[in-house]
Amino acid sequence: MDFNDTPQEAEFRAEAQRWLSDNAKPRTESGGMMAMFAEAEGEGGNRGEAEWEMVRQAQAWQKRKYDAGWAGITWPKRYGGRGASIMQQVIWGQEEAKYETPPNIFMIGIGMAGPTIQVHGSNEQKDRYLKPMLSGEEIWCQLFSEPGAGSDLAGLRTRAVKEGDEWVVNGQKVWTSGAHYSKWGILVTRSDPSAPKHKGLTYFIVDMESPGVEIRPIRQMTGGANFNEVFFKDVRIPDSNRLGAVGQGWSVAITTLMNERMSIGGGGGMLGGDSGLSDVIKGLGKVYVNGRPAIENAAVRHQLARFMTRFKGLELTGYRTLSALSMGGMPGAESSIMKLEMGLLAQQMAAFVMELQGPNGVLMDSDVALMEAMWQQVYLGVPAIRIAGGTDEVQRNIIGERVLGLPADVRLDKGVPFNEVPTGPRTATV
Amino acid sequence: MDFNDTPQEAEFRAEAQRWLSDNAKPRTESGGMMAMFAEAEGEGGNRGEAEWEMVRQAQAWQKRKYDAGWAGITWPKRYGGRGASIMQQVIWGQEEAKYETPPNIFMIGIGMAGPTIQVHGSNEQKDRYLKPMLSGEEIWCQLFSEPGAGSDLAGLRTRAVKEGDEWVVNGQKVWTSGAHYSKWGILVTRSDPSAPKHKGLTYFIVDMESPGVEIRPIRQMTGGANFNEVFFKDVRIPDSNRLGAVGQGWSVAITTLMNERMSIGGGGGMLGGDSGLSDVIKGLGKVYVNGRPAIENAAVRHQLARFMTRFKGLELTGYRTLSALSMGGMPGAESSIMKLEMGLLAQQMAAFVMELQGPNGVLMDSDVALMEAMWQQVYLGVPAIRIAGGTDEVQRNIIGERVLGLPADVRLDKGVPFNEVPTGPRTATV
Amino acid sequence: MNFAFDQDQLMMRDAARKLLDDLSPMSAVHKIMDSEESYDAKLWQAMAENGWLGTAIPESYGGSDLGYLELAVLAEEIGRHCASVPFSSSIYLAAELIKAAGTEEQKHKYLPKLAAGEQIATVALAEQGRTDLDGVTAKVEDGRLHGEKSPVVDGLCADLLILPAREHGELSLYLVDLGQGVERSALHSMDRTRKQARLRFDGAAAERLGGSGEAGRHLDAAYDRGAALLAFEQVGLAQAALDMGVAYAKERYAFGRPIGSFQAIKHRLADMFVKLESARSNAYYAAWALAKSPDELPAAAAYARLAANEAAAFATEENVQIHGGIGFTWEADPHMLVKRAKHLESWLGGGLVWGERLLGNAA
Amino acid sequence: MNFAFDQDQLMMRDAARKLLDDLSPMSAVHKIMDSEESYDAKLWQAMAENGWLGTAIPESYGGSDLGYLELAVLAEEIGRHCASVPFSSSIYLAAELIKAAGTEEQKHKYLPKLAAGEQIATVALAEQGRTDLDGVTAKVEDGRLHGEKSPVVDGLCADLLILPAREHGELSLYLVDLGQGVERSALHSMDRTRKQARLRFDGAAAERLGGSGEAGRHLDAAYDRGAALLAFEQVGLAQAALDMGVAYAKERYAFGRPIGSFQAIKHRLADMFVKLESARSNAYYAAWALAKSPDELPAAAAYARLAANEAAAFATEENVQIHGGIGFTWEADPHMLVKRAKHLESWLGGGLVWGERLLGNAA
Repeated sequence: MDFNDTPQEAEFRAEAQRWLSDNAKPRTESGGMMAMFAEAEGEGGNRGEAEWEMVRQAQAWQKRKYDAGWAGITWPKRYGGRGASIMQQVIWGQEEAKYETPPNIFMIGIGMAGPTIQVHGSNEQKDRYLKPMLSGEEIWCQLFSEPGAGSDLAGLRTRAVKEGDEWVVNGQKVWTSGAHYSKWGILVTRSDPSAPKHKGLTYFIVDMESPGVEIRPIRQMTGGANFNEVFFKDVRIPDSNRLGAVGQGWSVAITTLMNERMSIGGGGGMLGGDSGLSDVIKGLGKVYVNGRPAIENAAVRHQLARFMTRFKGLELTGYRTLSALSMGGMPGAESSIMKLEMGLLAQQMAAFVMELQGPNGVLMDSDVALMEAMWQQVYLGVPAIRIAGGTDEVQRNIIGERVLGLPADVRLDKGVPFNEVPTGPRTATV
Repeated sequence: MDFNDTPQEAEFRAEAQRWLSDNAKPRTESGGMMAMFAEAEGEGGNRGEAEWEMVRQAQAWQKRKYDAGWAGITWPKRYGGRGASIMQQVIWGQEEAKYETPPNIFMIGIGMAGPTIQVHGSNEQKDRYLKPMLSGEEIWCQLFSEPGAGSDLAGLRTRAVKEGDEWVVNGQKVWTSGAHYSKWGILVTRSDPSAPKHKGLTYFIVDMESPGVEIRPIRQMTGGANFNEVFFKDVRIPDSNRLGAVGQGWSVAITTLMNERMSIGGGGGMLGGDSGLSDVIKGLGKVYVNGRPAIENAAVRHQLARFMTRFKGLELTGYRTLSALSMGGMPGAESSIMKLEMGLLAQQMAAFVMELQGPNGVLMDSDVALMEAMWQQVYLGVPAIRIAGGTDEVQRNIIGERVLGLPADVRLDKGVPFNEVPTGPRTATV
Repeated sequence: MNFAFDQDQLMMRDAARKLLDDLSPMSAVHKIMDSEESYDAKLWQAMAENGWLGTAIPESYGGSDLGYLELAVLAEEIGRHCASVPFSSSIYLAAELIKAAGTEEQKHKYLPKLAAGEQIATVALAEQGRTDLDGVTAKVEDGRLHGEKSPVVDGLCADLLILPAREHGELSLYLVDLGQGVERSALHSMDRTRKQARLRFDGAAAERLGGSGEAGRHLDAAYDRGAALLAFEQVGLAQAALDMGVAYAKERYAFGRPIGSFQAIKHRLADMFVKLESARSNAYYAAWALAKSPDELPAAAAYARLAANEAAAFATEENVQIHGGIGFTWEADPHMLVKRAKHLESWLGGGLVWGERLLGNAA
Repeated sequence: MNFAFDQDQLMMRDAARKLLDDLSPMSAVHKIMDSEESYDAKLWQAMAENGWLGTAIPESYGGSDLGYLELAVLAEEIGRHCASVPFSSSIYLAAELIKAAGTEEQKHKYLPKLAAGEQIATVALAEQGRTDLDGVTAKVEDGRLHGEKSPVVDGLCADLLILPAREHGELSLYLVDLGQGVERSALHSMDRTRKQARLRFDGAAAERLGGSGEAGRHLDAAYDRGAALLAFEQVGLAQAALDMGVAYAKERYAFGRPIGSFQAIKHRLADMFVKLESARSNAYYAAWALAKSPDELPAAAAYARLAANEAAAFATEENVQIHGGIGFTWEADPHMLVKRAKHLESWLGGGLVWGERLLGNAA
């Protein structure tokens, strides 16, 4: 048990530090771990030229990393990666976090689509897609959820019908981040509605510029619009863009989803960054509770200590998972812990810091609210975290069933032809 | 909306006060509402001569009340009651609580069996059982739960087979309070194992002195032994002791259970007594947290205020329920709120007051621990409250389904012959 | 003893609900949210015309003097509908302060206008977000006010402001006509249907409300009355969240069954109901104390506030969660309830404040 | 970076588990509970023979000096088995204090006996339940101790006691042989498998441990070390509760299905697991700090303690609940885990104590 770098790790870290200091500007303020949940309120969405400028900068930074061999630390060299260890990936992440960099809009490609293609793709597909994905040239999005298929993802209804060498797709997807600037999407469709629900699915790579693809922004409660609805009307996809066999889409999707949980809940995100709590402690000297600085109040201190403990537990659990991975373990359902606890903790912590601000607690003005209203932003952004990528309830099912081995719930939809599964008034209309 | 007595209520209260002050000794210390959960640790159970002495005193007190017309405030006069209102019942309870009285061991009879007999009994049964029940002459116990049938009460297996004018009963019941000093028991049995589980049940009044009834104490985690296992071996019950029709035992049992929830969760218990929290606040001046009296610690105060609010909410909700009842409403599933919240609150509050006592928190010595170790006793006694009379989980189901109208869970055992319902390795052996 | 609203009050509730169903469905609140309007002026006028504003104002000052229980009935419906009106600031806080501290002249001058909805009043409780009176730096000299108050709920639309300020070393309340001598800047509240502002004064005319040095006493009582009435808005809000969650859990299917048949959802809704009932009972007690037993009000208001804060936060947050993806979209309703809950909580303070008030009063 | 126990440590864990499975199954702990024995003497002897007691004691004083990580491995297994031995008081607290504060002579005199299990030592942290040092009234005069300490964990069976007392106005630690000059009376602990006592001294011989006036400093460090190691007992205990709950939820049927298939049970077990993993991770960090990075220990110990208290309380309480009726019977195991959790929590203090220690050290 050792927190320190091995000599080899230290050497790698130094190399990363050298390259970063030559190529990027150090961050002035960390904002802390929680900053990743904060989402500035958008006025009528956050689309437009500024967003395109962000995309271009992100692509430029990704290309620069790619050219220097930092884009895919654990990816095979054949696809532009470094072929290095997951521990080195983490070290890179820790160091990169110290610099000002554009938002990482390549997670869905590199973190989810890429690993899925590496497992299930043909050699042609690997050669075609992986390099431009890693270099940031082509951006990817995910087309899984539907209005009637969220937690029950396998209940999706978007139809794919084979016509000659092509598939014709009709239906609607939702919660697609970055659809409007993506070149490719990973898409799960129903190719056989008379098969049981998990059996009739087929997985595709779809060109987002295809005729019949329509993208509409969804505005969230933050006011921003990071998600989209995507409508498919007679969209034609060549059969060569199919990933995995016809009817095997569910098992391909599982690969994607396991990588999603890893990227949301596990591994990199939590590690090495400070929790932002030292900034909170400083800030709580500036707000008053019952006429005294909040940080002097024993109730505040008690609550804060409990939050800090949970944060520390998450960070350290990340290190434990990582240690297991680097010793050859597989990414497992443990990342569900991280995702579940992180969402709840961020929400509770945000509500707490808002309470301490008294009447300013509800204000979004960055020049008025504590820490530039970061906690207000976290509060509004975190419901998405508790829901997207598997709700709290789904994570608890996963922990209960896959980690603890508890029996599955009774399933009414198991083995039943999909088109005979009961649906409610709302889903039926979709 | 008015908390004060109406003139009629005030007159009744004065009358009750007069009789009580003539017949009983005022309580020196209230112990508060929570005292009802406190159970002194018994050494090897609490059976023996002292318990029989308690039973005799309780019977004497009940007889005295009965003779003066205070035993059954809301019961019809025909059965020895006063035929008065539920509000008068509550006023009586508030006043009686101010006096030293023996434990009320008649709840199962008067609170549960009595109302059930009044609804489902024949005139002969009413005439035979109700008066000796109310006067305390005959004590009653409840024989519902079984080792394999707790929350799933209708899964009970105790068999009743008709032989001529008698039924022969074989099986085992558990969690029977007072079985060893009861004359009568209310018993639910399975009379038809090939019917669906709720359809094959029959309800009896059983003489606890019948041959073949064997009673064994169950020791709880408190060390005391307030419950029993009751074994039935070829016990013969005359058909005239059947309550309700053959195969209709479930609907009779439901009447009993609704009255149980009322008596545990609703109505009397919470009302009028102080919550015992003023004693806690006094006590918290005597224990130290971080070198200062606990009551000066803002974290302690904050937590205490939250507990007090929940207590107050329970007490006031009791009044609301009562007002609804006295205006002709039916006792509903609302009492599930009271039971659920009361158990959780008592457990959390007890753990909190134990924490504040530092190393003394785990001590049961009444001369060492705060408030004569009442909170330690509550802590050990409360798991039974969260489980007996319908677990927390059952209460949440009731609130969800009967109050909020949410759809029932998927049932594998519905409409299936009882002897074909799946059972686990544990229940199968019962 | 009778711990329930009476028939007249229940009829009043039905009428209020109908009016709000008609004039302030969630779609109307959405419109205010997406506009620059400070409040729903049409709804406000209807409330004035129906006599809501004067419910607890004596007849001699233009009210109907029905009483606080009736005001509580209205408050619950306002909360349930998430209505966008300056009712609470103008009525629960400002009018009540004028009733409690004003001279006859002041009462005659202001209350009829507030009861008629011709003027909107509010109270400035904070400077730079700090609400304890040690933090008050606003000054009155020769009848002129100098200083800054922030945030002020309904500060953009109010005609009249009550605020604490210092004069000759004493902390007193003052009434200020916001017609001139004030610089208002909008603050960006999370709840866009209850707007807030920063107000700067550089010589606005100020008249004292109540005795010199009595700001603390009057504001303390105002907090209690405000908390008791706001608790009903919070209860109504929590009830709306619960109803919304229950309805969705019945109609939304997953895995071939309504999601409300899953214990994860069902039991959470049950927990919402438990907290809501506790909040409702405590709110009733506070309303009764306000109406009939003022000595009990400080403790009762604290109970009501603590329970209402908790119930509203839990119900509104978990209602979003139960709605899944749709729950956090701008177009759907759940987020508006969350934001209103935060508005109501932040305004008069959270558990740390009211816990101390409770122990100070009940212990 | 490598945040896991190594192969040798894992092998040691397996061996420890096997020994405890054999000698201290729950049935053996039941026997101690129902007896007047202070502890399981047979188990204690086996631990001594297997070198457990000297794990973190240097070889020169009779130990094996394997280290703190190894001691943590043993602690987790002791907790998981709910073992009834004075391990924690004699080893984590007393032996550690002698190592830290003792003279060479004292170390040679006492540590080999503790490592061999020939003597049992404990530490008196409280007088009349009060643990802050302002509450210390015990006095040493001319090498003789007068006063009372209560409660003292393992105070009935201990041969040797370390305690703070006052001499010449200074608060120092003292070592007292409990062979004579002490009046012991049993206290009635909720956890009957970890007995406690009140100790009265009227002239027992006392030798100072550490410098004059250094009681505060040494005890402070002892709390950190003790918390770090006890956290592993708590993690083991929580794991035992989780395992017991999971096993029961799989085999117990209701409504025709295993109760673990109901979300009410499944999700509660998932929540137990989440808290347990947080506690485990924080405990690992504390063990590492104890072994390799003493500067981080004060914060790491507080994290470990806070997380462990919470995980153990939740897991043990909810394990009773999941067991239903059987869960609160004397004959079943779940209540013993609850009581042990309360013993471990009450001993070195709860969240109010450790929250302040954390903020004092980390902020």
